[in-house]
Amino acid sequence: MNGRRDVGVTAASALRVRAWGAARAWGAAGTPSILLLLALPVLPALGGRYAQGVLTDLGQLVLAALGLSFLKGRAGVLCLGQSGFLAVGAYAYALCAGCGVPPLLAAAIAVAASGAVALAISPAVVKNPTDGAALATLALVVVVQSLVTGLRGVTGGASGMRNVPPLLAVPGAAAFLPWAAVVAGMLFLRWFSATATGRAIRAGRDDPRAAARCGVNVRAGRRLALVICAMFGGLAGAMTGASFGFISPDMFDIALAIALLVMVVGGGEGVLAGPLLGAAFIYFLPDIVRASRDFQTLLNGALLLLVTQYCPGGMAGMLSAAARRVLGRRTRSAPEKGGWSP
Amino acid sequence: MKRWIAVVIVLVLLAVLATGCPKKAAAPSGEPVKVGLLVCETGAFSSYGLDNLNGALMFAEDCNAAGGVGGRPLELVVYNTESTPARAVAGARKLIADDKVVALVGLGMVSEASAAAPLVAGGPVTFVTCAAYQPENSMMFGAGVFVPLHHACICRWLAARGVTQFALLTTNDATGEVAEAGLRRNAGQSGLELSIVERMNPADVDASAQVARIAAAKPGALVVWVVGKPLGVALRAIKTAGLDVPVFTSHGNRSLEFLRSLAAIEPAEFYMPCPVDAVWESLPTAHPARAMNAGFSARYVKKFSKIPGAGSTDAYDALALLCQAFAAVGTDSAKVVAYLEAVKGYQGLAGTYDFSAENHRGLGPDDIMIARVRAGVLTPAD
Amino acid sequence: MAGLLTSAALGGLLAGSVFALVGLGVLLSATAIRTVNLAVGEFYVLGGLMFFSLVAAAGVPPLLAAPLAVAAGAGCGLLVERCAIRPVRLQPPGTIVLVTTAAAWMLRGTAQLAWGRDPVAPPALAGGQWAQAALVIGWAIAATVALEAWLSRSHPGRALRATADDPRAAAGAGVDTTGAARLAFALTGALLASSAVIAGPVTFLSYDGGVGLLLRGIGAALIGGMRRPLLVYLGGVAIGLVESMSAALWSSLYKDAVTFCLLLVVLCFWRGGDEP
Amino acid sequence: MVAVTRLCAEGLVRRFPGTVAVAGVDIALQAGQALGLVGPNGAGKTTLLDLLSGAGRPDAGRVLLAGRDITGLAPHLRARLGVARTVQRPAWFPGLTVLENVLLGAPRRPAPGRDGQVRRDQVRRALDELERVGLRGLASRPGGEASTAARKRGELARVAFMDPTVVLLDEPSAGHDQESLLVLVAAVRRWLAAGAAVLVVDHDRDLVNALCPTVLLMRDGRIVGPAPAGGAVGEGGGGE
Repeated sequence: MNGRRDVGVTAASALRVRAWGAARAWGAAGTPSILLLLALPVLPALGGRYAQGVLTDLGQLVLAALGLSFLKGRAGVLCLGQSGFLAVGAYAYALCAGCGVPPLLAAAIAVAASGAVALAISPAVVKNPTDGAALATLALVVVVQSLVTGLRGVTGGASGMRNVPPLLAVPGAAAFLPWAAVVAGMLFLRWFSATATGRAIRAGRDDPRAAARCGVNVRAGRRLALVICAMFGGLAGAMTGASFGFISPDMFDIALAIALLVMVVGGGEGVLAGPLLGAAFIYFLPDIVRASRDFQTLLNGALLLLVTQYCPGGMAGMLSAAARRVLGRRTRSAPEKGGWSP
Repeated sequence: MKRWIAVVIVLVLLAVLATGCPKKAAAPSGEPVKVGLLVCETGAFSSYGLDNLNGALMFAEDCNAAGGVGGRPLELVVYNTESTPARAVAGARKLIADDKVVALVGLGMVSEASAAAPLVAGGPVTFVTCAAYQPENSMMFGAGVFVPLHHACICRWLAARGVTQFALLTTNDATGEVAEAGLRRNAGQSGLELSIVERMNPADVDASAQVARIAAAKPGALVVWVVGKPLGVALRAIKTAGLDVPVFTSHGNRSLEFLRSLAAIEPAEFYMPCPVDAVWESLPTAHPARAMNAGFSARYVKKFSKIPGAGSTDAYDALALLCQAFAAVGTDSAKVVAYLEAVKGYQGLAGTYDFSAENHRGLGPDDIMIARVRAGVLTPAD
Repeated sequence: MAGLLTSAALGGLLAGSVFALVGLGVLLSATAIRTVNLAVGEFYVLGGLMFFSLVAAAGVPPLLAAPLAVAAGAGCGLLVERCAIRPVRLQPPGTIVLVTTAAAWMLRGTAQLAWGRDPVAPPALAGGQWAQAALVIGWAIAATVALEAWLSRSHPGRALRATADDPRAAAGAGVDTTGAARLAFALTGALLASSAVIAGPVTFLSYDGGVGLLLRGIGAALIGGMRRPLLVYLGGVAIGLVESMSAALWSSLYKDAVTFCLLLVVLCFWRGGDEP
Repeated sequence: MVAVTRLCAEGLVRRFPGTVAVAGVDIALQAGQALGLVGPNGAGKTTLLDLLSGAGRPDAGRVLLAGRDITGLAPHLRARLGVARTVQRPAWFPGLTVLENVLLGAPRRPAPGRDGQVRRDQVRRALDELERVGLRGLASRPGGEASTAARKRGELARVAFMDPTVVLLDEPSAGHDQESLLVLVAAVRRWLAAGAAVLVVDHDRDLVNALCPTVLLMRDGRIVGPAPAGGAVGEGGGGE
């Protein structure tokens, strides 16, 4: 009797430990950061019109980057075409909402549409998570842009669609909603990473062959991760359209896809705080070095090179390393790099 | 080794930061008049955006040398739109809320202007340098000759030459869409038929298939409405196919050194509709635009070591008009709009501006003419 | 109709040859980094621009400038290998792809600073449109055959393939994998620079022209399974022909959608280079 | 005791360019029986294990699991049907905690029951297995912190957690220290007692002999018969 109770207690504590393990892996430092997260959606109410605009843009970028971070950092799939999913979401939302579908339902349809497109291209992505995935997602961007430009009668063509209805006709909603979605998304990803499926996806990234020997369907995991990533992208796209009131194919080009990937890697892939730091950095970079325009491309390249060469954990990894040094004790270890076996 | 690379990269970054000094030319004293500049300095439209920027910098220099705006210095606050609507909107928001500018100049792409339009509906006055975009609210003005007027000019010219049907080869982006719509409408009005429209991607390296389809339709003329590299690709395909008809192209190509290097594949009859500033050297000596452009061009070449491009005169004129309004009625948006709407017969670099409450674009069909291109050099066609 | 098809086929073959050359560059550098190199488009552009400057600005005769540009291209490849690739060679492929992106941006930024934003038309090595086209098509075939033979017959070629398969095993077998990577990148740079010298007057060059070529080049390389130059060549030509034919027979508005949809379908059923 | 065949292979052939790695192998693994397989390098032992576990597809022949044809089945599906396989490098995931590494072997469709209860049961079982291999104290540490020997033992814990019916061990002795070897032997005994079939491929002949009453010799892609007792198998015997 005594022994049984003992085992029960330890099993429960192990569950807690497991949850903590997942939280550690996602870089959320427990209660304080969750409180901070909950405070984020309130921020837009405090700022003026300009701050609200910045928060709107940034929230949408973080949301799109969050999905990408999960795909890249947790499932190890290289996606160079997140902007394609944004475009699908934005156009699905604009078309549905334009036809009189209630905006929130239209946003749900946009998310589903992005997920469906991801499912459709997933056979090309899951087989080869690096080269194949990179090309397939790049091809998706080209196809979406070409179709949107071609189907002028439906999408307004290259000149774009005007008067996209807002998601909620409440002042400040445009700035609030992406952050609410970011918080919900972070909590979801944190929970999902700790489930058996999330575990299987992470194992598939570390070593696909070994994971298969353990009974993990690596390709199914990658497919699911791609669909989740696309749904985050679709929602971000719908919100982009709703907040601008205007969409055009050149808003969702390959440059945006690469920029999102740089946010993820620069911020620290697979870490919850990574997309936040990365997106903020890339977003404010032109303001910081705005005088050196001729050098912008060169500068972006140099920064990306520095990050990939010197802090593979990204800015989040750099910050936690600095914190470790300052505190002088082992707090959380930097996020593991994907164990790549040649 | 790793450390060595890091040192080099950091040095490069520092050099970059050091060279990019802010462009402020504030000779006259007093509270500066801040005008925001939103130009595509990088990305697909950077060639045009750079012309915009250079023209604006040129004006700021001229203006401040001449005592500024009513004694106050003119200050330009420049943001790069990276040829993307999202950045254009972010830049416009920052200029309005943070830098508190009294006017905006720029937005060289249709999608940039469309995306930023709702933001500036309540002011400040915005001069869009995109010639293909029709200002959609009362605070917006357009620089340059509205692109459909270019198309009208082409159609009139073709009709006068007895051509009945013609073809269009253009890019599959907003430029191409505006071109197709403009040419279709104007062709109908001039009794012409636009018999075939073909598209190419700006990144394409070959257009043989499109040109072969055009050749099969036996058009009386061909409009190649593309800007930059695709023009070379298209002209090469036309030359290879042996298609011998008059070819028209966009004035967006006019300043390119590139045009000169295409001499070997230039069609026998090669035309371009363009505003007066493109052919100022051929204008009669008495023409007021000639002297203005001669001075501008000389100073421009000296400052930037290249001849002024399509976007430079537009940005210069836009700023000149705005500063004249500021000097006259102050910086209140409503007053500036009212002032500008009353401007008649203002001689700018790109033509004679006549604004009204309905016409926020100033330049009209009279400010455009067909120029013939020979070995990359433009002369009036008739 | 026959005339239309002939023109479209020739144009497709010409464009496809350029894509194949870029694809061969992707294949060559993949032997060193085991993934796609997103900087090959920039190698092409830089090589062509250097040739242009040597002839147009420095007045070097074209036949002397061409080898100089090729050497500069090889140097460019070596520089990228040394400063960007080698420090991260043992990182996962995702990181390496990003490093090549960074390299591509730095090269593009340099091209933009040095040559400006306007496109250029480099001097042609052969007079006449047909001669130029023949030169490009011939060069693509020659480069394919030469690479195919070199990779399978020569000792350094075998070393490259061994490194591509398994760098650790290759090192264990006495292959200088660092040297192999250096060789692969120098060859990539040289191949793309020479391609730009030959095809530049046809494709024209601008600092940002690398991206469009890159997409189709990667497509060619992946269709070819990233191993056999011959298959890469066929992949490149297939992409060029599909694009040209869909423009000729259906619609030039949807040709990109058609090409890349087909590419997606091929990728979905493609078995080369599978991982579990 | 009636012999129950867990896994059997008939006429397996696997060709590689220029060589035949497996040239017609018939093998049957009985419940509760440990079978050893030895042979020189290049004899095709690992390729045979690949064919049995699904890492490779045979050019001819078939693989039957409890009478069911699984020749074309993907490795992860075979693993879920109870075919566990280890290779020299342990299947270990640095990004997962030690406990999560074991839980990875949990069945996809868990036994019916209240969700939370099922999960708690799984965790308790996983902790028990970790206890057996002496890693209980590391359960919540990141997998990346475990030593090579600990990873090998953790892998054994997972295999046990998977309740395998067939265990294919490829070079199980590599990377183990002396203490871990005892853990390995105990684990194999336990699986056998639970009715699993075990196939051991190893260069350490003492270990194979200790575990397996029957040891077969493989050479040039064929099973040539029982291995000579105690004799070390020469490297020059064939193959490459």
